[in-house]
This record gives sequence, C-alpha cells and structure tokens, in this order.
Amino acid sequence: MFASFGVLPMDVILGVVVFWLVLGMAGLVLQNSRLIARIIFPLGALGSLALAGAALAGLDETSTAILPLGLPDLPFHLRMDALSAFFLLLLGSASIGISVFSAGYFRDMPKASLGPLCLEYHLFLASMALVFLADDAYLFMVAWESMALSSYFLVTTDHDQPEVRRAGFLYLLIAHVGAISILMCFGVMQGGHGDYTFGAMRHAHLTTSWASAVFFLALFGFGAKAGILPLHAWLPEAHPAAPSPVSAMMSGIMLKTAIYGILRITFDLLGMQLWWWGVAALALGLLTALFGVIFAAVQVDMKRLLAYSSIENIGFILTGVGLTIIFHDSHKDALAALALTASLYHALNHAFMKGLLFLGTGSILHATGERHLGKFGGLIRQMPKLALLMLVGALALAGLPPLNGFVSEWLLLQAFLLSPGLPQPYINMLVPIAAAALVLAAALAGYVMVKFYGVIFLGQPRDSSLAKVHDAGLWERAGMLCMVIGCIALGVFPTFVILHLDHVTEMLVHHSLSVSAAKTGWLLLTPIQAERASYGPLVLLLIIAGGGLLIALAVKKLVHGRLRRGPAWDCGFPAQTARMQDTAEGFGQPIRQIFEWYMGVVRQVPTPFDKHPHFHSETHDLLWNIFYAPVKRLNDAIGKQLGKLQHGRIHIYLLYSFLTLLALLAFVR
Amino acid sequence: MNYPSLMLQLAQNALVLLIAPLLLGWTNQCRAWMQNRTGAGVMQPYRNLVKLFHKDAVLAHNASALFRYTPYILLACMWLAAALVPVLATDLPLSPAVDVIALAGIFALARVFISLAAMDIGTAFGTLGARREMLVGFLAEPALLMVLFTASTISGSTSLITIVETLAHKSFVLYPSMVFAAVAFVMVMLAENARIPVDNPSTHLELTMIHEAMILEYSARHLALVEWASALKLLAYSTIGIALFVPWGIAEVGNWGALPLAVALLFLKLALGGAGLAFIEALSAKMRIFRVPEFMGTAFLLAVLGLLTHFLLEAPA
Amino acid sequence: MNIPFSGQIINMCAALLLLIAFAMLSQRRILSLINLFALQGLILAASTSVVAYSSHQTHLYYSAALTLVLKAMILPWILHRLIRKLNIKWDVETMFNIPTTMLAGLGLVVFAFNLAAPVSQMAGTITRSTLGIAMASVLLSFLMMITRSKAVPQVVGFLAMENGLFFAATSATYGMPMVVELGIALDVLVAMFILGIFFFQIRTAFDSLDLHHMEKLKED
Amino acid sequence: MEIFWVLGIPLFGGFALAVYGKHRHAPEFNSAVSFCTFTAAAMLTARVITGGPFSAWGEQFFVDAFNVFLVALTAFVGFTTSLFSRPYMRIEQHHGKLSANRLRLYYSMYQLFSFTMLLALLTNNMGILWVAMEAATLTTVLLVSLYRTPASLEAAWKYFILCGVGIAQALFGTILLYFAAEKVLGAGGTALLWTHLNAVKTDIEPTVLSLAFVFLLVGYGTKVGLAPLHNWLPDAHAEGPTPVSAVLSGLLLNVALYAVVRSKVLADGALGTHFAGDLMMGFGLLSVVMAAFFLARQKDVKRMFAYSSIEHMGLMTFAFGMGGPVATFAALLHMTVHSLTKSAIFFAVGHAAQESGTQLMEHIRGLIKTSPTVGWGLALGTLAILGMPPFGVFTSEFMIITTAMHNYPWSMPFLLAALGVAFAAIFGRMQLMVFGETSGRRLPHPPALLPVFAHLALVLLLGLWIPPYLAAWYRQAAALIG
Repeated sequence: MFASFGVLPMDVILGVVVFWLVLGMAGLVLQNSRLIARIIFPLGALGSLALAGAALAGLDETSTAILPLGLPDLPFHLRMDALSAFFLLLLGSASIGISVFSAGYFRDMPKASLGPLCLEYHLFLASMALVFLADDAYLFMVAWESMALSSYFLVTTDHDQPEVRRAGFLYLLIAHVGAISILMCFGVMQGGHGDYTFGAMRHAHLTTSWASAVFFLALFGFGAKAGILPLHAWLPEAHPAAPSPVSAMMSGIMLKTAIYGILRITFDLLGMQLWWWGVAALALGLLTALFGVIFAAVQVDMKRLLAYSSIENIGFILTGVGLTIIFHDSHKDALAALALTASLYHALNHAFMKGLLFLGTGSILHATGERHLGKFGGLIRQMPKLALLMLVGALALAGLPPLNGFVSEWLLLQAFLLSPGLPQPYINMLVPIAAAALVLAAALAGYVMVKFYGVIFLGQPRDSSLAKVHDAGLWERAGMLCMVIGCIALGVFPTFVILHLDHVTEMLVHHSLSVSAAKTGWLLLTPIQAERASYGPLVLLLIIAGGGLLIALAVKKLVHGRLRRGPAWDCGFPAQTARMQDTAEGFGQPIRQIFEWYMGVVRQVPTPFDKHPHFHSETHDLLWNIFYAPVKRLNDAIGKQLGKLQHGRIHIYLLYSFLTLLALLAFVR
Repeated sequence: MNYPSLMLQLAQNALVLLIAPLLLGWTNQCRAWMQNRTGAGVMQPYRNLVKLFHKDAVLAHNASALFRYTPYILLACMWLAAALVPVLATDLPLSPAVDVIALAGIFALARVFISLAAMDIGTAFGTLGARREMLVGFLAEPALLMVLFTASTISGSTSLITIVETLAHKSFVLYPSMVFAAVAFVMVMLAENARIPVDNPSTHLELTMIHEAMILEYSARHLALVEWASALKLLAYSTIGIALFVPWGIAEVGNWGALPLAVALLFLKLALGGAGLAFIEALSAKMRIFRVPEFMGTAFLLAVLGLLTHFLLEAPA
Repeated sequence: MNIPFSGQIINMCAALLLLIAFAMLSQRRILSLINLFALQGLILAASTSVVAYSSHQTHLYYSAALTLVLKAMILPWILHRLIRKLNIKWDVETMFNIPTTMLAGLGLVVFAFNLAAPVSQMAGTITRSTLGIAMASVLLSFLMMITRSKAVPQVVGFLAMENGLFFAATSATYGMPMVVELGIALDVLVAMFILGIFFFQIRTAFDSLDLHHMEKLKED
Repeated sequence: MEIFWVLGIPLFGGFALAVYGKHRHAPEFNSAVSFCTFTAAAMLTARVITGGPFSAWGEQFFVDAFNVFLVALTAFVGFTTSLFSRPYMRIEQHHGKLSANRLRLYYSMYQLFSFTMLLALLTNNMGILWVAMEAATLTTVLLVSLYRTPASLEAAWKYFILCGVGIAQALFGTILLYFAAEKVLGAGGTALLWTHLNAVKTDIEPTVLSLAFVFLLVGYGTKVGLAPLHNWLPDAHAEGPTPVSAVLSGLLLNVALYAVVRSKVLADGALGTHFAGDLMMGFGLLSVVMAAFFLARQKDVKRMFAYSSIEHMGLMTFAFGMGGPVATFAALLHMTVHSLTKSAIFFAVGHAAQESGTQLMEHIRGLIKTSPTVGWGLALGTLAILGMPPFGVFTSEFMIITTAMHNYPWSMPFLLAALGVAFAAIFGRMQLMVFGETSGRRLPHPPALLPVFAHLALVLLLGLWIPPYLAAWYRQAAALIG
C-alpha cells in the first residue's frame, strides 16, 4: 500500500520515530499545557496510526537500512523483517488508544511537569520502535536503555511520594541489571569476531554450551524487563506508581519488547534451540503465570492487581515460547508454529486488554482520586459508559469467549493437546501437567476479574464521596474505545490475524498455519485440521446474541412486562449497609486461605476482649526475602568490612603503599 | 451443511430447551423417593416456571442494566452449550463452532455473568454467593477441561463430534484413563450444578447456599430464566457425560434410520443419569464450604491422573 | 677485588648514608634528627663531587654544589627555624618500638640488596654496588615516615627519601640531565616552603602537630 | 610555536593573577586566560590534524595523537571550569567562606595548575614529566587546603604526603629508566626523551625496566588513585572547593594515567611480555571493585563521586591493561567522556551543595523543585556516569565489557558485580537528592549551568556519533599504545 507511493514501510516508520522525537521537543518548549494535551498527544496518536499501517504493510517484506550514527566502525544498522514488523504493529496499534486517552488524561496537569512528561512519553515510544528496528547490538542496547530511562522518568512523575521513588529505583535497578546481562549475551554471541551486527551473529556458529549460555543470559536479561520470576519485583511497584497511560504502555507494550528480544535471540540470531531450554522456559512461564494470578487475586490496590495480572499473562506468553522451542527442536514445525502463533497472539491481545483496563483505572483515579479497591463500589451507576467499556476488558482478560483473550488461550491449549508423540517421554509426561497448571491459571484469572470488576463497579458505594463522581471524559472514552474495538476484533476475526502472523512463524520456525486456517474459510478457526479442532467465535457471538434476543422477544411477547422497584430483599434482613458486602480482602480471602503456604501473610486478629476489634491482614511476596534481601545484606556486609580498611590514619595509608610496592618488587624479582 | 442436518440442529435446540426442566424434575423426584418422600412430581419445575412467569417482577432500587440482562445471557449460553453437544446425531452443523475448550469457556462466561449480577445489588448474601461460586468455579473449570482433554487426547481432537465418533463408532477399546475421567466428571458435575454435597439447592441457610445466594434478588421472569438456565446446565452436563462416557447409539452422519433409536437411548441414559445423580445426593451429606476446595482439588487431580494414565498406558507408540 | 680509591670513597659514603638512615630510623630526638639530615646532605654532596671527579662529569659538580647548598644548608636551616618558631623540641613518639623498626629495616636492606644485585651487575659506573644502598635508604626513609607519628619527622623522612633518590641518581647513573635535576631541586624547595606554611596552619587548626588529630576523614 | 602559547599563557596568567588576583574582575580575567589557552590548544590541535605529530625545542616537547586530544580536553575543561568557578566562588565569598586573599591564591594556583598539567602532557622528557607531576601536586595541595578548615588541612596533608611519597617512587622509576636507557642511547639529554626511548625500547634491558615500571606504576598510580593507593583521593575531592574537585577528577587523574600509559608502552616494548598489562589490569579491577563497594557507604556527595572517579579510572586502567585496538580505543574514549561527565556532575553538585548549605546527601533534597536545571543536570549527569545510553560513557563501557568478555572472561563477574553495585549505590542517592520535597534555598548569584549542559551535550553526542577525525585520533593513539 505504501509501495504505490514509492515509499518503503521502513521509511515511514523512521519518519514516525523522528516525528515523535520532534513532538516531544515541541512539548518541552510549548508553554500551554492544554495545548500540549490537546494537540501533541493526538498528533502522536496519528503517528502511531501511520506506524501501525506501515508495519502491517511491511509484514511480508524485509528491508534494511544503515544510519550514519553510532560507533565509528559500527554505524546504526536497521532491519525490518516480519518479527519486528509484527511487534511494531503491536506498538502502533496499541499506542493509538493510549495517546488519545492521554490527550484527555493529562489535560489539567501543570506545565512544569507536563512538558518533560510529554518529551519522555514520545521518547519512550520512539525508543521502543527503535528496539524493534535495531539490527546491531549497539543500537539495540542504546534503544533498550533509552526505553528504560524514559519510562523511569515517566514512572517517577509524581516523585514527591516516597513509594513512587522507591518504585522507580527498583525498576531502573532491575532493568539495568537485566541490560548488563543482555550486554554479556551479545558479548558471547559475537563469537570472537568483534562484529556486533546481528547479521554477523546470525552466521556465528556457537558450541551448544555457549549457545545455552546465550539463551539463559537472554532469558535473565529480558526476564528482568518482562517480570519473569523471580525478577518480577519491580512490576507491582512501578505500575501503580506510574500515571495510568504510562502503566498501560509499560504493561501493554514495553513488556512485549522483552518477548521480542527472547524470540529474536532464540530463533533468529542463535541458529539452534535445545529442547531443555524450552522445558526451562515452559516451567518458568507456568510458575510466573500461577504466581501472578494467585497474587493478583489477593491484591487490594486496583493497579497492583492489574500489574500482577500482567505477570500472569507474561507467564502465558513465555509458556508458549517454551513450547515452541520444544516442538521446534523435535522438528514438529506445525506444532511449533501453532505454539508460536498462540504466544504472539496473546502478546497482541494482552496489549489491548491490559491497556484498556489500565486506562480505565486512570479514569477512575481521575474521578475518585483513589486506588484502593476497598473505597469503591457501585461505580456502574455514576460511570455507566466507563463501566461498559471496562466490562469488555474484564471479560477479555478473564479469557472468556468470544473475546480475544480466549482465542490465544485456546490456541495455546490446542498446542498442548496435540503435543503427544514427542521424542522425550518425560516431556510427554510434563505436558499434561503443564496444561493443567495453565488451565488453573486461566480459571483463576476469571476469579480475579470478577473481583476487580465487581468490587469497583458493582454493589453499593463503600465510600460516601463516590456519589458525585463524573464519568470518563470524551477523549478518555475515545481512547478506551479504540482498545475495546481491538479486543472485539481480535476476538471475533482470529483467522485474519493468524494469516498475518503466518509471516512471523514462517520466518522463525519455517512453517505457518495459513494453509489449514484458510481452508475452512474465515468463519472457522482450524489451526490444524477441521476435524481436530475448530472454533468459530463469530458464530458463537451470533448464537449467544441471537439466542438472548430470541428469549427476550419471546418473554416480551408471551409474558406481561410488569416491573416493580423495591428495596433489596436479601433473605429479609432489614438493615442493608455497604459494609455488609465483601471487601476486596474478603473476596480474595478463599484464595489466600488455599495458597497461604506460598505467600507471607501477616494477620492482626482481634481477641474476644477487644473493645474495638480490628482485623487486618496483608500479603507479602516471599520471593523478596528469598532472592533480594540476601543480596542486599551481602552487599552491606562487604561494604562494612571494606570500610574498615580506610580509617583515616595516614601511617596506615603509607603502609598500604609501602606493602604494595614491596609486594610488586618481590613479584618482579 | 445440508438441509436435514440443519433441521436436526433446530430440532435439538428445541428439544434441549424443552426437556431440561423435565430432567431436573426427574432427578428431584428420584431423590424424594430415595428419601422416602412423595415428592412434588416430575412436572414440578414446569409449574414453577409458569408460576414465576406470571408474577410481577420486583427489582432492587439500585439494580443496574447488568443485573437485568444477565438472565437472558445466562439462558442463551446454557442453551447454546446444551444444543451443540451431539447427543442424537453427530452432524450438527453448528457444533464445529464450539469445541470442548470453547464449551468450558461458555460455562465460564455464564458463571462470570451470574456472579457479577449477584454482586450488583450489593447485599451481603449476593457477594458471598458470588465469591463461593467463583471459588468452586475456578477449581471446577480446570477439572472439567482435564476430563475433556483426556477424551480429546484419546480421539486426537477437541471437537465433540470427532470425540463421539471416535469413542462410539471406531473399534471398541477400553480406556482405563476414562475411569478416572468419569469419576472426576461426576464430582465436577455435582459441584457445577449446585448439588449435594457441594451445595444444596433446596435451602436458604447462609452457611450452605452458594447458587441460591446469588439469585436471591431475582424474582418472577428473571428468576424463571435463571432457573431454566440452571436446568439447561444440568442437561448440558449430562449430555456431555453421555457423549464422553456412554456415546453408544448416537446416530452417525447421514444415518437417519438410527435417529429414533438414538432419541430413545438418550431418554434412557438421561433417566439413568438423573437417578444416579439423585442416588449420590441421597447418600452424601452437605460439606463445609472450605471442604469444597479439597473436594474440587481431588476432582482436578483425578482428571490430571486420568490424562497421565492415558500417556502411560494408551499413548500411541 | 681492587677498585680505585675514588670508588672506595664512594662506597664509604654509601655505607655512611645507610648508617645515617638507620640512625634516623632509631633517633628519638627531633633536633638530632634534623642534624642527621643535614649530615646526610653533606655526605651526599661529597660523594657526588667524588663521582664528578672520578668520571670527569662537570655537570655533576653543579649538582654537588646544589646539593650542598640546598640539602645541607637551606633545608636544615628552615627546619631549625620552624621548630624554634613552633617550639617543638619534644621527643619523637614512634608508632612501634625502636627494636622492631630496626629489625624491619634490616629485612628491608637485605631485600633491597637482593633486588639491586642483578641490576648493579650491568651498571657501567664505578659506583655500581651502591645502587642497592640507595634503594635501601629510600625504603628505610619510607619506613621511617610510616613509623613516625608527628608531622615534622614525617617531613624529614620525606626529604631523606629525596636524598636517597638523589644518591641513586648519582651512583647508578652519572646524574640525571641537568634540566631535570634543576626541576627536582626546585620542586623540593617549593615543597619545603609549602610544608613550612602547612605546619603553622596545622598548628593553628589543631594546636599541635600530632598526626593523631588528623584522623577525622574516614569511612565510618 | 603553538606549544609556546599553550604553555606560556597559563604560566603568565598564574603570575599575573598572583599579583592582581584581588581585582574585582579577576574571575573574568581568569576565564579569559583559560579561554586563550583553549584557543591556543585548538590551534595546536588544528596543526596536528593538518600536519601530523611534531616535536619542538630540541625534541623537548612532542605532540602526537595521544597527547594532543588530552591537551585539547584539558584546555577545554579548564576553560569551562573557570566559567563555572566564576559564580561559584562569588557565592562562596558571599557565604563568607573565602576572603579576597584566598581568591587571589585560588586564581593564580588555578592557572599554574593547568600549566603544570599541560606541561606534563606536552613534554617529551620523562624527567620533566615527573617534575611537572610533582608541581601539579604542590599547586593542588594549596587549592585543596583553600578553606583552611581542619578537615581541608587534614585532606591536604594526606594528599601531600601520600602523593609526595608516591611521586618519589616514580622518580626512582625514572632514574632506573634513565639508567637502563643510557646503555643504549648513551649518557646525556636524549636518554630520557620518550620518542628516543620509544624508538629503541626493544633493546632496553628488560629486568631493569620491569623494576622501573613497577616504581613508575606505584608512583603515578598513586596519583591515578588506584586501589590500594587511592586513600588521599576521596578526602581531597570532598574537602577542596568544587571547581578543584572537578579538575582533579576530570583532568589530573587523566594526566597521571597518561604518564602510566607512556611508561607502559616502553615496558611492553622492552619486556615483550604482557607483564605491564597484567599489572594494570589487576590494579584496575581491584580499584573498580573496591570503589564500587565503598560507594554504597558514602554520606558526603562529593566524596561519593570521588569514589566513582576511582571506579572509572580503574576501568580505564583495566582497559589500557587489556591492550589491543578496541580496548585502548575504548579507554581513550572513556578518558574523554569521563572527564566531561564527571566535571559536569561536580558543577551541578557544587551548586546543589550551595543551595542546601551542606554536602551531606541526606540534607540535599528535591533539587528539581528549587532549581530544575541543577536537578536535571545532576540527574542526567549521574545517569550518564552510570553508563546509561545514549550517553558516551556507555559507548566506551560497551566496548570495554564486550572485549573483556571475549578476551578475559574471568574478569566478568567482578566487573559486572561492581558495575551493578555502583549503579545501585549512586543511583539511589541521586534519586533522593533530585526528587522529593525540597530543602534548598535560592542562590545569591545565578548558577553557571552552561558548562554542565555543554558537557552533557558533548557526552550525548559522543554516545550517538563519534566525529571521524576524533575516531581517527583515537585509532592512531591506540596504534601508538598498542
């Protein structure tokens, strides 16, 4: 579509990147914050649109470019192939809604903070695009760290709150440690030729041991960004701290850059995969998914809850990647393509679902200024439009048909179910258990979403101040509407999406589903064969809607429509106060009870004699004490010991130099 | 899809909608007999529905649109589920749209909606019921899926039609894994249909209710729809059980002659199934709510065991 | 072995320098410490001039003169004035007791000789064997700086180290190029002045020249 | 001729300011002199770009790719620092910390100090190099003790004694070098000229030269601040006036490292082994690790950044020790970006400390609120020094780490652990200082932020694009050093 104008998709994308940078600068110099909100952010959304279009057009072609920047003997190499095009598509399409939403969200922010924020925001977008485009280690690292840096500044927007600063610190620290590991990974991969272009790495042949080192370094490094266990600690801190559109962008898009990195290194740069890498990734993914969803169920802060749910979804995606590796190593390319499609699809879905929900929390924050679930209730009456939009997101994230969350889970489960016949018997044993864990996590997601939606929007308001909150503004609703459309479209027309994903699977595992998907027409999704598995979301939607309408009409025709309003009955209990409903803690209590062993629960239970009985319980992340605290303690201990060396006595300092001299002389001798 | 199969589809749609209350009534009646009660009769559910449809609907003041539309969605979901399970013949034109995973998905959809509706009014019982329902559900759904997976790994497919055809019409094989699956399935069925020992549909004590607690606020036609939906749910589960474990006698594609026999067999199986269900209920006692997770967990583990046994004993070499 | 008379003289001076180094190491009284330093400068000048005579290196005469003026006269004079002005004539406290220090010094000498042995083999000068002694005296003055707990003796040690270096320069090689030697001399002089200023400042700041007061800056 | 100007201007300026340093326009004059020095250096650079390396005055002075960019850097940072010190010193005077006399001392010593550094860089004579280094020590001692507070005196004393003794070792090394060289080159002037030594380095007696190198390394290494010889460095940085800390970190350490590298070249040539490189790698790694762990314990902001300087000098020493075109290139680049970034940080820190009236980090809060420019300067500078792309420090660290990864994998754990620890330590402190509720007060004079952002802009540029001729220099220098 661009070729007709004689423009390559790559050029368009570079143009958009530059455009974003210019917008950011403009935001820094513009004086009027309303102007920034109303003009710059919508323009940024237009940029996203162009990016998405170009990426869509570029899916089936590979173009490269070299910019005259970077190191003297290593200029910036750019390359857009199917993989990067797909993730650019994700970036573009998901960021449209977010930018539109931001136009409304940031409108009444003081200029002093909005100017830098606008710059960081667009820098963030641009650096993510460059991450996907980079074709040499240096540019990749530069873009990667710029992404981390800009998002760090975005996270610390309201930096006068200590917990926000803590979150930002933890975030950038873990991100940096991850970046170091990625750097090492590239250091190994260049295999001693000192050539850091990805092209050279593709041709460098590593021994299996070095290749494994690369894979696990990459898993660690990118895992730190994706929030894979046990490197997830920053995620539940940073997402609540950030402004909601930023949380949406980080959770929806930035986490996927890590997935991109893993895929790029494992399937593109490394010429090989080993099945046990896949097993490792699979196990890690499942653990992450279960951990995330279980902890999401017991959260009481709506954004923390969503953050943990992001951890869960990343776990899903990683599981798919691991499965892909297993299949690909045992030459079951059709299955590999299926699993890969599933995880890519889920990445795309998650961008929309989670983006939508985070944006929604933004609107709620705007209206109520509150993040604690215990303060909400009955918002569906004050904010009906928002409630409708959020309902779609919640159902999608709960993985319910016919919305998009279900499609990718369905594909992933198909991949599991069709796995028998792998060469390694143990994996054959492992797969059903893995599938069970996956299903368990998926089912728990439903629990989490019911808690999320029900506690916020349904029931009676738990706080009197909620009576006079306003619904989301027009721009905000428009932004969320983009996301909703994405969720529905992705859910109802999976065949089209998969037809586009085929370019990626074709490139990575040299096989694609298109043949089977196209055969039975776009109405039915049949990844392998029609008789093995098929799923027609549109039919499903039509049947349910049609059935519902039919019943409604029948009832209307046959039955009188008399309706009275009265007080709630509730088994005839007279007094009904809002405090009688479940709190957020209460709703999560069964899960906490079941999984108590795996989380550190601190309870404060009243005794029968308390005058003012007060029950309080909070849930901590045990992994923190297991993995992070010891490192800190070790660090402090070493510092303390070393500190003793330097106690201010000049004689001792002289003695140091003297002994060093003597030692060296003796050494030379 | 051709004309007769379309007719068949419509016929099954109508049939399931109509006989669902019958199955419910029959089960309750059997239970009454086993408890040496006279019972209200097989037709009681129909009478209830008629009565409810004639009453004036009463809505709580703060009931939202979600609360009002849920019954329709609920009934539609259950109807769909029941209508797409091949119990009479295996060429249901709409069945390919929904495989076993999607089926579980539809049940989940219905569960989420009814739970949300229960939370809508904001009464103590409503949220309590919703929480317990989700608690049961998040363990029941994987267990059900595991059961279905056992069947689909045997038949190498997740589409119900293929499963039925493999199990019923291919050479007859004994599948030890299906034993585990069957036990697990029964436990899930008890839990999902709010039967003893998990729930007791005929009580309104706050300690015990799960399903009833959720629909306390519904009245008249809305309640009727909900009740009908749960009847359909029972039927759907029974038909799934039939399709998985006793699929024999279901008519093959194009073999219209076998249809009458299939109908007869279906009623027989349903009758037996209902009686069995009542039998189990009569024997067992309602358990404490926090025993339920253990109960469901057992079901889940049994199902996984079934799947493992399949890989151990029956894996295609 | 028969080495020329001048060589013997130089070796004699070297031995004396080593002796003085040890004397300084063991010296408790600050005044005599300064006198020893002056004596060191004197001997240094003498040996330099002998080297100059024996090797007909005229520029060594200049540096000998320089040494005489700078290290045997000016610096000791400045030091004397300083301690008179600051009236510090107390005994020098040492960090470790003297015998231990002496033993350590002895070890150092052995070490230095071993170290210098292969090097001095290839020295073409008549003063080859003295390199080890020069190195030893450098190390000894280093040791002295470590063991002294007052400011002035530390500075004396510093200057003594400078002397050792100078002796090394003249004995191992026939002296560095003139420009370098001038530069070095200038630096030493300036350093001495700055130190002089410092003593007063430290004295005013801490009203004592005891280095124990200067242990505030540290990692706690 | 340019050499004459480059050396003559600051020398003259030093004496002139010693006389007229009390004049109310002395700061402007100071900046003017530094600016002239900078222009002279630029001309010198231009000549080297066009004409290539050359030597002057009987080969006493010598300019090649290695020292010319250091000269340019020194002159530039000297100039920007003089710009910074103008308002800074005004504010100090306004706060009553310094009298007019001290300011006179400061300005003249500042010029003499830059003279000594330029001399050390430009001279071809290892002896003069030593003399210049010693002179640099003496001038900076006076600068460090400028405030005459007990703490600053203590710092200056330690600085003086430790560096004096260290430098003395270097002199012994120089003597040994001369001793070894005169066998080949004959007695007299030429035996200490680096160009000649370099020409005949393969014939020099290895045992003597290895001894000489040890002494030189310990001597000049003390001044570079290599652990465990580094103990003077944090005190001197923390207690001296901030412009002095800036030039100490930014320039003096570079010059000392330059001396070490010059001697390494000779040692490598004579020994033919990797002995010198191994020693430097060992010292470098030790410094990086020790500094990183010390960083976490700091309370004084300047002290912390002093340790960060130790860490970075260690990194450069390590890189020079590794040798090879890439690593040496990276080390040279790191010299450049580190001195630019670190001096920029010290500029920002100086104003920050003036705003909150203390150098203790727990009392510096919310800089971004009181003066956003200082806050952003500190934040960006810190992130740059921590090796965050797209700043230039990352470029060199990228090359160093990847090379080490590939040639000396064993060093990786230490290096990476150190980098991680350093990041956590510095970054955490920076965040607290820059963000949060403010505690500062406005400054009586507008802060000088042009230098900060000029430096940061250059560092950013070097992170994204290295000008070709600069790259060409680095390559030549790397080829020279080997």
